[in-house]
Amino acid sequence: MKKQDNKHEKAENKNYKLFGLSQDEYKEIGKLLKHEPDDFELGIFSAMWSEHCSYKSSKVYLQTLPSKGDKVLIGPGENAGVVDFGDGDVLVFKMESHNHPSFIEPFQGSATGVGGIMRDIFTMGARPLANLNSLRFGSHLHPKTPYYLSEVVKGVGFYGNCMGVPTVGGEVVFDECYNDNILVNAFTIGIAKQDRIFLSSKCEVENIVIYVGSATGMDGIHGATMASEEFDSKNNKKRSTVQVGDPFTEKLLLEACIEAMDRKLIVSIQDMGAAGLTSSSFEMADKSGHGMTIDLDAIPLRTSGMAPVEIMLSESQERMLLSCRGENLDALSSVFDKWGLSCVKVGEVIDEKNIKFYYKSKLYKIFDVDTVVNGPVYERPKRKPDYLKKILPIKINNYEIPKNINDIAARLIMHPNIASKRPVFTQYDYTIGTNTIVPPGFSAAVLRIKNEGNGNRLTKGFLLDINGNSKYTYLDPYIGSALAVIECARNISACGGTPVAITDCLNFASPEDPETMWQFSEAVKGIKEAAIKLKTPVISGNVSFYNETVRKEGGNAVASKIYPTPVIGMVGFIEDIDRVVTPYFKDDGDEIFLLGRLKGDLGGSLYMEYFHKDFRQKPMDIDLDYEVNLHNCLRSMINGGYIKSAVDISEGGIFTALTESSITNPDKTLGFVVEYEDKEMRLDAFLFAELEQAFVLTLNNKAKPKEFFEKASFYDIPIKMIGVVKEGVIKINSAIELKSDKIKKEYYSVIKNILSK
Amino acid sequence: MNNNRIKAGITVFPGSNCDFDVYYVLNDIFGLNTSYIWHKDKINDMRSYDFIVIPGGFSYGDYLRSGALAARGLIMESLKDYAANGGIILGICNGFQILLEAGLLAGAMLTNNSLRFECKDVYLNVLKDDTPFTCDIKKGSILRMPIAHHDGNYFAAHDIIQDFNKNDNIIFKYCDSAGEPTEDSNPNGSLLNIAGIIGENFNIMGLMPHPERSSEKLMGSEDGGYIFKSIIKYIKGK
Amino acid sequence: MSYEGEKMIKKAFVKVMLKEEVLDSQGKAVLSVLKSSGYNNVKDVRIGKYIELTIDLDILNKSAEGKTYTMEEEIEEISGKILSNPLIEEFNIEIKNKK
Amino acid sequence: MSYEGEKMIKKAFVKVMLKEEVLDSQGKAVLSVLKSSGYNNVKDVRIGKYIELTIDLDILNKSAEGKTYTMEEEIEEISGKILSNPLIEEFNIEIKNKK
Ligand SMILES: Nc1ncnc2c1ncn2[C@@H]1O[C@H](COP(=O)(O)OP(=O)(O)O)[C@@H](O)[C@H]1O
Ligand SMILES: [Mg+2]
Repeated sequence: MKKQDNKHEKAENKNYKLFGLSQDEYKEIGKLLKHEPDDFELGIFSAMWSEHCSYKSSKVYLQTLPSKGDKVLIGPGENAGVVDFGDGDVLVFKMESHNHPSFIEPFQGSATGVGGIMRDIFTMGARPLANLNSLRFGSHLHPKTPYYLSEVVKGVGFYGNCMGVPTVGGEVVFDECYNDNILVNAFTIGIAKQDRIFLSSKCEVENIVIYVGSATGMDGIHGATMASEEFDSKNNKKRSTVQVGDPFTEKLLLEACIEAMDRKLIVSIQDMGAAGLTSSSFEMADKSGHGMTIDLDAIPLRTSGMAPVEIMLSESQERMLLSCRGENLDALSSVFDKWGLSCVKVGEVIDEKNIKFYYKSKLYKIFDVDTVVNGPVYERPKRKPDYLKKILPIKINNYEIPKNINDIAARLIMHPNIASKRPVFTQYDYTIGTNTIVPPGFSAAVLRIKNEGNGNRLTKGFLLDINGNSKYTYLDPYIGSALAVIECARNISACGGTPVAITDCLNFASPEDPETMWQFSEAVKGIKEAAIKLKTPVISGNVSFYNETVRKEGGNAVASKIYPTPVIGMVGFIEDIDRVVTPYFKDDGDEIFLLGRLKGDLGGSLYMEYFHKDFRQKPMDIDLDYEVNLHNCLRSMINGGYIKSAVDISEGGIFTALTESSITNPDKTLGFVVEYEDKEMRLDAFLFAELEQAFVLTLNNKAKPKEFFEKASFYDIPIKMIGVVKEGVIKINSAIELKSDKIKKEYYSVIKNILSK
Repeated sequence: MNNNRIKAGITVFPGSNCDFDVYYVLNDIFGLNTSYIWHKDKINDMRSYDFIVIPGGFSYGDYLRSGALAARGLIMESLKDYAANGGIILGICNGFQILLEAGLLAGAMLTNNSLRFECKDVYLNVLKDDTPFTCDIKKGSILRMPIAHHDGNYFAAHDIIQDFNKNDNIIFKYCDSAGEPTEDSNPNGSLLNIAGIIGENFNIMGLMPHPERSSEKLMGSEDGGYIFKSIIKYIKGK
Repeated sequence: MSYEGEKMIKKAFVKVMLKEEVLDSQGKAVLSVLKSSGYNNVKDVRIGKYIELTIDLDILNKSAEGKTYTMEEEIEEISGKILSNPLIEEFNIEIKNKK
Repeated sequence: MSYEGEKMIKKAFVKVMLKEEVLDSQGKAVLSVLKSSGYNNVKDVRIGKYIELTIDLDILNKSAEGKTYTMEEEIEEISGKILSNPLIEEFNIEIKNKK
């Protein structure tokens, strides 16, 4: 009996579940290998076929995104996307999620997330110039939120600050839907010379394969499969997979890699991210069209006695795989030696499409590269979620206009999603690099670049912004995700920049749920439409599925799912950084103008959620053609030199836009007096509607030149004077009257209070 | 003397990361003859440098204590020798921490009292203008510069502070925009609001704020530039 | 045990170290400096935290459920929940009379 | 003492604490967390470092002046010169055979 059992065990390696594979996938692997896979083979396949590495559920949708444009040099498919910045310069950028590791261990998880995305950038030969991040936590009232917020922010700062890369922007959002699944998305942009971009695909037969950086340890094993699995909060076993980051080593790795690249010692290079040595070696082989040998005995180990499968799956940080010409090995070693890093030959590029692993001096395993790399692709079933049947356009007359609208307005500014994130970003070094022209805390970040050693100053600069709006995406995935793209563009246009390209992080629940899959497909459609209209191709990105947790509630297992959360990172250019416009009011007495049109639709707004406790309404459609025209109009005004301040209308409505413009002035405590009459629109709708296609402006020129108004009429965009900047008071009609200094104080203290809990 | 005749050195430790920024200011903005000094390089004659900057960053990851490991590096022997011969050394942020750990300046750095990294603009009151680092600034001036550090909480025992007072070693104090060294204007809990000190021979200065990040109008303040201008003026006048 | 006025005061010492398998980047950096300073016989360095708690035994402690703790149980709980991160660290407790 | 192959390996443990008169803000912060978590009998917290050095006794060490150290002298020197900052910290050494 017993013997038979054993035999059965052998015939089906039950570990496939542990490795996160489905039974069908397991069977498919057996078929491809023509034998039952052992743990090493299971490890390799499960990593490469994981959602994280293979994009098996999302590929068919991602392919529909626009990825070409005159400025795009390299689109999706490489470690990061590349755009042409002129004069031989290119900008390289990408965003990546590190949600699950950050939920397990928020400090290390967020730190290694930042470390990982920077490696993606410098792998391509680009020196990182700036980081941004998008963070989402549970309700600010949830007892664990202060802990997550505090640790994640420390982790992000710990890594970026030590690397010497400024963190210049991002977003922090609180919502109940993230109580059991926080989101940490990290973005990095770097600069390189166009003729000096490094790719993993360039290695040639007879090149040698080199391992550089930290030694391999037991950390993060199963990370790739973990990231692709629904989280079981009770499963402590997975907790041993925390990756620990060492930004000091990564700083050395950055300098060593750039030095080796400058000296032309590297042919091809790939960072070890998710699934470590496995994905880096197979990707390098696949993209180059060759194969390689890997000598597992040569891999530097931190922990003795690691099994081959553990070596292959380890997600130890700060490591790179590269190839070089044999004659350059010594020179390469001396560069890494200078920086105190190990640099070891671990194999050779070979003229066959296989990877041959050697272990204990013997040939251990051979894998056909195509078989491993071309994993399954699914077009999973999708279905419009039931809850959407009840999401209808708002019937505003069902809700009364609150009597205490003055208090409500004051409290809205103190909502943690609106209040200043200063206590977060002062923990990030945002001034290092001396390129940050507009620091975090305003709208888009603006950076210059230097023309080192050439005396004359360059005038060009670039702008960065990151945005997601999951509540609207939940209410309408198409509109919500289009809005994320549009909001980035608004911020960039308001500063005087021109949007150029985007990267995305698509954070969703399980793709095995048809309703999630439907949300995903709609969200991709929304990004696509907006990106096409705004001429911002998607040049890189990342998908994070399975952001859901099974929680026990009164004996029942309840799935806690995040709202669908597409996050967009956008890059824009500006020709002359001296023309950059900041969003805040500058001087008492300046007239305030509204450029654009107001609709007053409150559906899904923060005001509805916070005060009427009911936000489940369909968000208003956004007219993309109008939007593009509006931005062109604003840009032409900025280029004409007319604009002193410009800001878009978003969360919290025009009330928030005006108030923030007043209280974020770094040197003064300004306010405003606004009079606005519109018989068609209720006061609360005017104040708090969020999906407005309009900007709030002040002008440089007191004389209000005719040419300025001609611009508006040329683009056929309405412009209207609505008030004046005034020191000390925040006043709208007879309904709102607040003191600027008090509001300002509260606006800056809300997040500090959460952090100090 | 032309600026390009002035020779400036910038030390580079593993983990230094403000080295490029200082280089840009000295080389590109002030036009000095600037070079990096790698921490392992044998420097035959450090005395050929008119001055040396130890820039900010996270030398050796700032592990153990900020600046501690760099202060034990081999290059410190040459630097001590350079200092003993009157060489001018400016330590910025991590460079200040290294100078303290190396014993070239008195005192020690503790973690910010917020226990957090603090990046923001601060105001500094200039207490001395008869030094190589401040000779182009008037005593009592208020400078605006950014800080960015985790361990900038200056501490020294009572007797050291007494010596400081006697010898006039405190050169910058954190203050409010009116020049008052208030508690609110102290970003890290530093004793007596100390932001920068100068050694007994007035040739070594350390400060936590970053003058190199405030040497261009584009960066929002040019006040830090006056420290470099002072050094240049002093060297030219020698 | 020692008494301070009427009070019974003890000290607990908690050592928190990274688990063996976790990368100790601090220890690694210190080791490299020791070596370059000529201390070649140092083979490994690991850095952890040392935490001294001063405890007043006179104040009874109750857990959330109302049960009374022993001091040992309390320090164990504090060490595991607050002083260390069980994912990457392990701890070790020593209790002494106040010196 | 223990032997590893032919080698004689010892471990030294160095505790580094802030001096009494230096404000330990980290300890203070932990104390306030403990108090707010209901551990009211904790009266004080101080946080230091715990450093484990693994030493190979077979490798002789010479000081700069050429004199040979004992291991105790060497650890003392390392602790005073590198592991601690005498202006703010004090240290304490314990030597054990390798376990
Ligand atoms: N949502 C997306 N939109 C566009 N491109 C994407 C998206 N998700 C992933 N990509 C692209 O797919 C490629 C593989 O991504 P990923 O596996 O995350 O990279 P890495 O191997 O560096 O971790 C990258 O080039 C990435 O830019
Ligand atoms: Mg990559």
